[in-house]
Amino acid sequence: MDTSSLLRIQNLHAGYGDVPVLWDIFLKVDRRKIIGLLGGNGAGKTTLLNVISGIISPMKGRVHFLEEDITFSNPTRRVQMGITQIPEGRLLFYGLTVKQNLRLGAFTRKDKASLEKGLDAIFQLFPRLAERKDQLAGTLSGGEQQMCAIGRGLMSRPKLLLIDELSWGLAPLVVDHIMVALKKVYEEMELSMILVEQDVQLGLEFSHRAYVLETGRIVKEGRSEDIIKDPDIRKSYLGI
Amino acid sequence: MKKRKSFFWTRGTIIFSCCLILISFPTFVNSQEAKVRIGAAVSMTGRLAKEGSLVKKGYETWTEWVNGRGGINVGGKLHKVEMIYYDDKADATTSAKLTEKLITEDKVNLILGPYSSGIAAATSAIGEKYGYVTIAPVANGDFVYERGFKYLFSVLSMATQDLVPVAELAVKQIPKPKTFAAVVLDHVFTLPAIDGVKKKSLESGLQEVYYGKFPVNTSDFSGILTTIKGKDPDLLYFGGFFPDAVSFYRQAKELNVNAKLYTTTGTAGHPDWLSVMKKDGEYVLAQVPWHQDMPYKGPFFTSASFNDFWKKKYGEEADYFSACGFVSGILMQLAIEKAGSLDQTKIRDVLRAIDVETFFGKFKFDEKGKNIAHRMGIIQVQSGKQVLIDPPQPGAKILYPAPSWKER
Amino acid sequence: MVKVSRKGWLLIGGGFCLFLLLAPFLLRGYWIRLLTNMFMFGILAESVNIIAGYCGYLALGNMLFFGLGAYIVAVLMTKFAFSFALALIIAGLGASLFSAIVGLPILRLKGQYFIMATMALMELLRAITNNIPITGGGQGITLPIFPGGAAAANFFFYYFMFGLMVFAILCTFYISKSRLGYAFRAIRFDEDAASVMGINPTPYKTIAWAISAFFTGLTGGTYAYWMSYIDPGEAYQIMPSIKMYLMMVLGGRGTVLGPITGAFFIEFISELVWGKFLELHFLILGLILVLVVIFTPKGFMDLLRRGLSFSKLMAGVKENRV
Amino acid sequence: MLGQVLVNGLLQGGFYACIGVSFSIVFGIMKIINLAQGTQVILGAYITYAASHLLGLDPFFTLPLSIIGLFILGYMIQKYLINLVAKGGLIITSLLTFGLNLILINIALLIWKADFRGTNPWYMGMSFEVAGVTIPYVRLLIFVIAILFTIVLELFFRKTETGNSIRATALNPKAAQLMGIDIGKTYCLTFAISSALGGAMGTLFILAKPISPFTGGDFLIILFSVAILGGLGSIPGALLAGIVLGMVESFSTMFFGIAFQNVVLNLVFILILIFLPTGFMGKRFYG
Amino acid sequence: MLILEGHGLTKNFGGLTAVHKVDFEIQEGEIFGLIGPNGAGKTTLLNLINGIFPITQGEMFFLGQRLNGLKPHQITRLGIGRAFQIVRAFEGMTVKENVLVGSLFGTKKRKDIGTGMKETEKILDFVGLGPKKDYMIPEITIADRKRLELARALVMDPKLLLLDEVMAGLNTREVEDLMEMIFKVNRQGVTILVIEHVMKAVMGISHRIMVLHYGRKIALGSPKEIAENEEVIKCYLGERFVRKEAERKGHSRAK
Repeated sequence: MDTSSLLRIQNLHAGYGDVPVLWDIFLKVDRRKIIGLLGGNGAGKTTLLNVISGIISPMKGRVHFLEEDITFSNPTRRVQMGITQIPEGRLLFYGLTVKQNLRLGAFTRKDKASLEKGLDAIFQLFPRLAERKDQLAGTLSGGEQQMCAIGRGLMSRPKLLLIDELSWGLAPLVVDHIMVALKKVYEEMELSMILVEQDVQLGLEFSHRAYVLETGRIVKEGRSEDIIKDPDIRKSYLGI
Repeated sequence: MKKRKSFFWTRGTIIFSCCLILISFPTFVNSQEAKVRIGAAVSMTGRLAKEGSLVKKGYETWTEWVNGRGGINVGGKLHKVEMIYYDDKADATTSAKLTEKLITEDKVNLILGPYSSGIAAATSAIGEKYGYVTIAPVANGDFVYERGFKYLFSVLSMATQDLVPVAELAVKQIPKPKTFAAVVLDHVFTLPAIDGVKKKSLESGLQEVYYGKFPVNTSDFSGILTTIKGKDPDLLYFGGFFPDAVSFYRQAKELNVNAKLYTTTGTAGHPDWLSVMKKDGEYVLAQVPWHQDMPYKGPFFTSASFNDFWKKKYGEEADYFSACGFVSGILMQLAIEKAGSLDQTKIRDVLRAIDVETFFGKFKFDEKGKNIAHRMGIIQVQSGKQVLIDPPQPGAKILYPAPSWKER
Repeated sequence: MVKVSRKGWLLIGGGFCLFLLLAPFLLRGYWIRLLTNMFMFGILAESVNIIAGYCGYLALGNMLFFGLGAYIVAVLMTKFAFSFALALIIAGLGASLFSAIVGLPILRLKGQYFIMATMALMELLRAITNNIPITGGGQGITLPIFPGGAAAANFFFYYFMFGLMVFAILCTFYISKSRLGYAFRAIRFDEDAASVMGINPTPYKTIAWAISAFFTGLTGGTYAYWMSYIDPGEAYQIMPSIKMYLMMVLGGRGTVLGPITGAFFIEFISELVWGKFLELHFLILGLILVLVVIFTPKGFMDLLRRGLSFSKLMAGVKENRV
Repeated sequence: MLGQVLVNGLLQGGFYACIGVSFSIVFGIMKIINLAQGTQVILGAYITYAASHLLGLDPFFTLPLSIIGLFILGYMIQKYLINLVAKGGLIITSLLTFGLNLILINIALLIWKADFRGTNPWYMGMSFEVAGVTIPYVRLLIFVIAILFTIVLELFFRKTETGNSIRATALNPKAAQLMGIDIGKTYCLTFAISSALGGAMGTLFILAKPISPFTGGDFLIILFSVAILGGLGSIPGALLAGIVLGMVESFSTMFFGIAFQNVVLNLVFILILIFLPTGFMGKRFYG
Repeated sequence: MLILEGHGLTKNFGGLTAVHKVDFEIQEGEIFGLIGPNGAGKTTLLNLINGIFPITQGEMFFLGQRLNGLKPHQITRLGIGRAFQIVRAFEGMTVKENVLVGSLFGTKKRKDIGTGMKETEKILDFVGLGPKKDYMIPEITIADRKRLELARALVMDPKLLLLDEVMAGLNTREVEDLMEMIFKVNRQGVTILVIEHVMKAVMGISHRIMVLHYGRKIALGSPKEIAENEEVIKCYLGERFVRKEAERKGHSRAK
């Protein structure tokens, strides 16, 4: 049971309006695995995450989560089932406090009683947030905002966490800190992740398996340690 | 599921376009019979919707009544009356457009005017342009008639005369009032009446302690009332639309602002006044163009018999707006029958020379088209009734001074 | 799928123009008045388009210049015996000047604050008009009647409004192709970026508003003479302002002919509905507006450009749906 | 005298504030200028009228009816109409409400005709005096209820989870969606709350002034002024703005005469806009 | 020769100090890098240079002319062009029209539309957007938008070019293309001030780099000096970066 697949995407085509952005995507996420989704700008990584989150409905193809067909389920249902996205650019609720932001992360959770416990766990993970829990999210620094976004995502107790551009606009040092915390999250909570990254090296170091997207198609997939050794990848993405 | 939805939308669009095509089809008028076509653009929506629709009811009732008698006798032949109505939204542009439509498109023979003076000022210019007789049932702003128009006739006396009888009545009362306060909506509809009674009051030796104009949409009068309370006037003249008068007197009661006599422009004679104000509307005076207790006799009705006719038909007392509408029709009928033709100039000349009494009152026009024979009646609300007190009636007496709000 | 070629459009447009030119000889008084009315709203929508469509400043109270123009003409003609032509020119320039003066502080405001300031300005002007004796206050002003009978008046105002509308269209067309147009549009889409690209927004915004005010003022002045009576409640209204936006948006914001198309459409439809449904016209007009807004949120011009088809309509709906 | 003017302004201001709040939350949260809001207020008033005449209820006790009635109506309107164009931007949504306004007016006209309707319960016009200042019961009650609603609403937005989810949707719709908040439903709820508040204000309004289907248009300027001055979406801001407007109105009547009330009011308003363009508390809401 | 100098520049927003007493001098012809964590005040500093925010304290000179109190459009016409971090193209206009606006208004010389159009097309060809000149903004990719930002700045014929994170969101190949282009512009005699998070890019192109931290200048020097500066590593770069950099260097040495 533990090794059965969590998310299965078959033959997916999707896009905005009439314009397709993704073609023929097959993707599988197993339990307790970190998947890297890599590729250049405009490759369709964010679109794919949005399809998984239910913000965009696909033109063709099927999406299964926990063996249930969720192709046309709405975002709310998906969050309830355990798919949570930490969006690119954080998208915090800047006019609300850190604590309110975190609480909203648990919006779909029915067991409100254990909510405080969840909050404590987040504050333990990111002590910086605990210090600033009553501050407005807009006044946090970039790194703290990213922590808050991750915390907010974790509050829904996801089974699958989608993280879009974790390193976006962050100093290298801060990226390191957050990566450490994320590793801890992965180890402590039983979840899978899809990690979308521009920084291919970072993405590959951190994931078990990886998919490489180019202009809307998957051009390479495999174990991360294999991909990182792939000469094509090294040449076009790592600049080595 | 998806398919059915789009099917729904397709059908919707088709139905929608059919509707569009349908409404764009012209109406064909059957013109076999000899007919007098009369057009009226009245306010059925907008600020004056209530008043406008009452006037329209008057027109409708007249049409039905006159057709019931066979129609209007034009040169020995009976013509049925056909009325064409449009809604002018209480908007001058629309009203002007519709008047032009009535004349050039619907080819009406005569025009009954719109409800208010501001609009009449715009539409009468069009009637004048085409040489069409326009009878204005309620528009009596003096300025409308000061432009030298030759085809425009007012059913009522001029607005500046509206409340003059109130001042005349007041000075006759004991103890004699000494001071008055006037509050008026800054609008063509109300200014002349209050300015007229103000002038008359000053002439009669009363002293003005307060005069204030308030803008449209004022809902809070407590500021004015607080000031007035300090001046303690004997007479209170208020001019405004219906809702204004209601909130003014309600707040007067709230702030306990008392006077010996309260006046409104028309509002207290409005059919809705009693139902909205109940006992707080008592003792208030207003001018009415017509009242069933008036002593007039006419070719078809007397004042009282018109009210009976109305009551039988609708089960309620006749209101003065409808009476204005009705009498406009009668006036037109008399003019046509006397002229023996539908020629505008002939009808105009007849109206010019007319001197007649109807259930509504007397009609005699000066060279500007003002009705100089009409005199407003004054009512006072007494025990839930609008009682006519001027012209003097047997058994009707002005209640003066009005008790203070607290003593009622 | 209905798609008309460029040549087709030119033919339709040319035919329509020819029809408009000859209309007074073909149609009766009412239709002429209706068309004159359409032209009037066409000019108003086009002038709103200049400030709101091109420059991005939603001057919801733009009717204030209409009232101002109307009152300038009315006062000059009745109290100072000016000729209509002279009074009208003063009205146009006066409205422009006024917009420039109040524009300096007000055009610094953004978005809803600007919207609200223009509305308040209109209310202010109305209140002032009510309170100064020369305007006749709440009593209004009656103007001299156009000399020379019904037909002459119809001809005069028809061609006058038509000419004014053509002038407004040409002016907008020139703007859209000139430096001014580029500056206006740059300001509309991103004022900070525009200023970093060397555009000083203040004079350009002021010019845009002044042009808009000029046309609105001229229209107001013509209207006053046409109707021969105005009062403050008639001259300064909010609802026509909103209607102008409706026309502009339906036709196409920031296009030369869009606002005119929108004005013609709205006026024509309301006229039809008005004529046919005495008791229900608000309801039906409202329904039509709601449907039109839902199905063509980007305006007719956009729809025509992309071609008219059912699937395109539905795509438009889907795009804006939550 | 001065005390009376102060109280007059305050009592009027409370009503302005509450009516402004109902408009402001829709404007602030969904960026919709609801041009039908005035007519929705009038519909609330009609419910009160109908209930007090048919059932003989005291107008104040009809509050729940108008609130529930307008809540349902608001929810429907948002769900079946406005949500269809919700992403179209400020102008599009506002134009939709313009059309909607026409429809609502016509419906009211069909049901209740153009007659003026009013209520007149037995306590109408009664007042008491405190230190020479006359305070009418009805206006005081209107003031208290309006303030109460405003405070309850503010608490709802700040303290409850649903309230926070509405604010979150206002701040960032996409992020809210990712948190599992159903934006469509949130919009419906927001509009329904605004509508219900408007309905409640209608109940209070008909106690002050008679209504006809066309009265709704009169509110437009006040709705706008309060919402903008208070800072869009800010409830305490709207409260303050409403009271300031009431005061300005009251004092300008005293010092300049009521004829100049609108001159002063609009002048003050424009000056505030120029020198304080985020409104009284605009910043607090957006952080 | 100095092209831009700032003395004791300070910017307060209410109580918050975004930039605190920063001094710097930029030599004509150099590429000057500006790095620092988010919220360090980099973009604020750029906004001070081109006048979007007024300077609270301190002075700034461009080719000897004092910039304090000048409006953005005046500063632009002196010869300071800017490409924005978040692409701020005019959305309802085509690519060509976007650049044309800069050509028409961005220089002291008053041009007619024809001349402006010619210059525009030249610049568009230079940045490689020639084939897409009639596209609307939403139709082009992020990388193209970055190019467009560059074109809009270049068309104003600037002496000093401010680039605010133009590399963000580009992939390695695109970053390299853009670096190449920046070199090319620089060789034509344009001084460039560049804010960047992509370390590889900023280290690769800058002659000198200034590091800001919480609004204060903590280091200024050549890329090598910066990369080894301990305070910079502590506050900004972090250990992994140093490790990775070392690995990369080792690798290229091996090659």
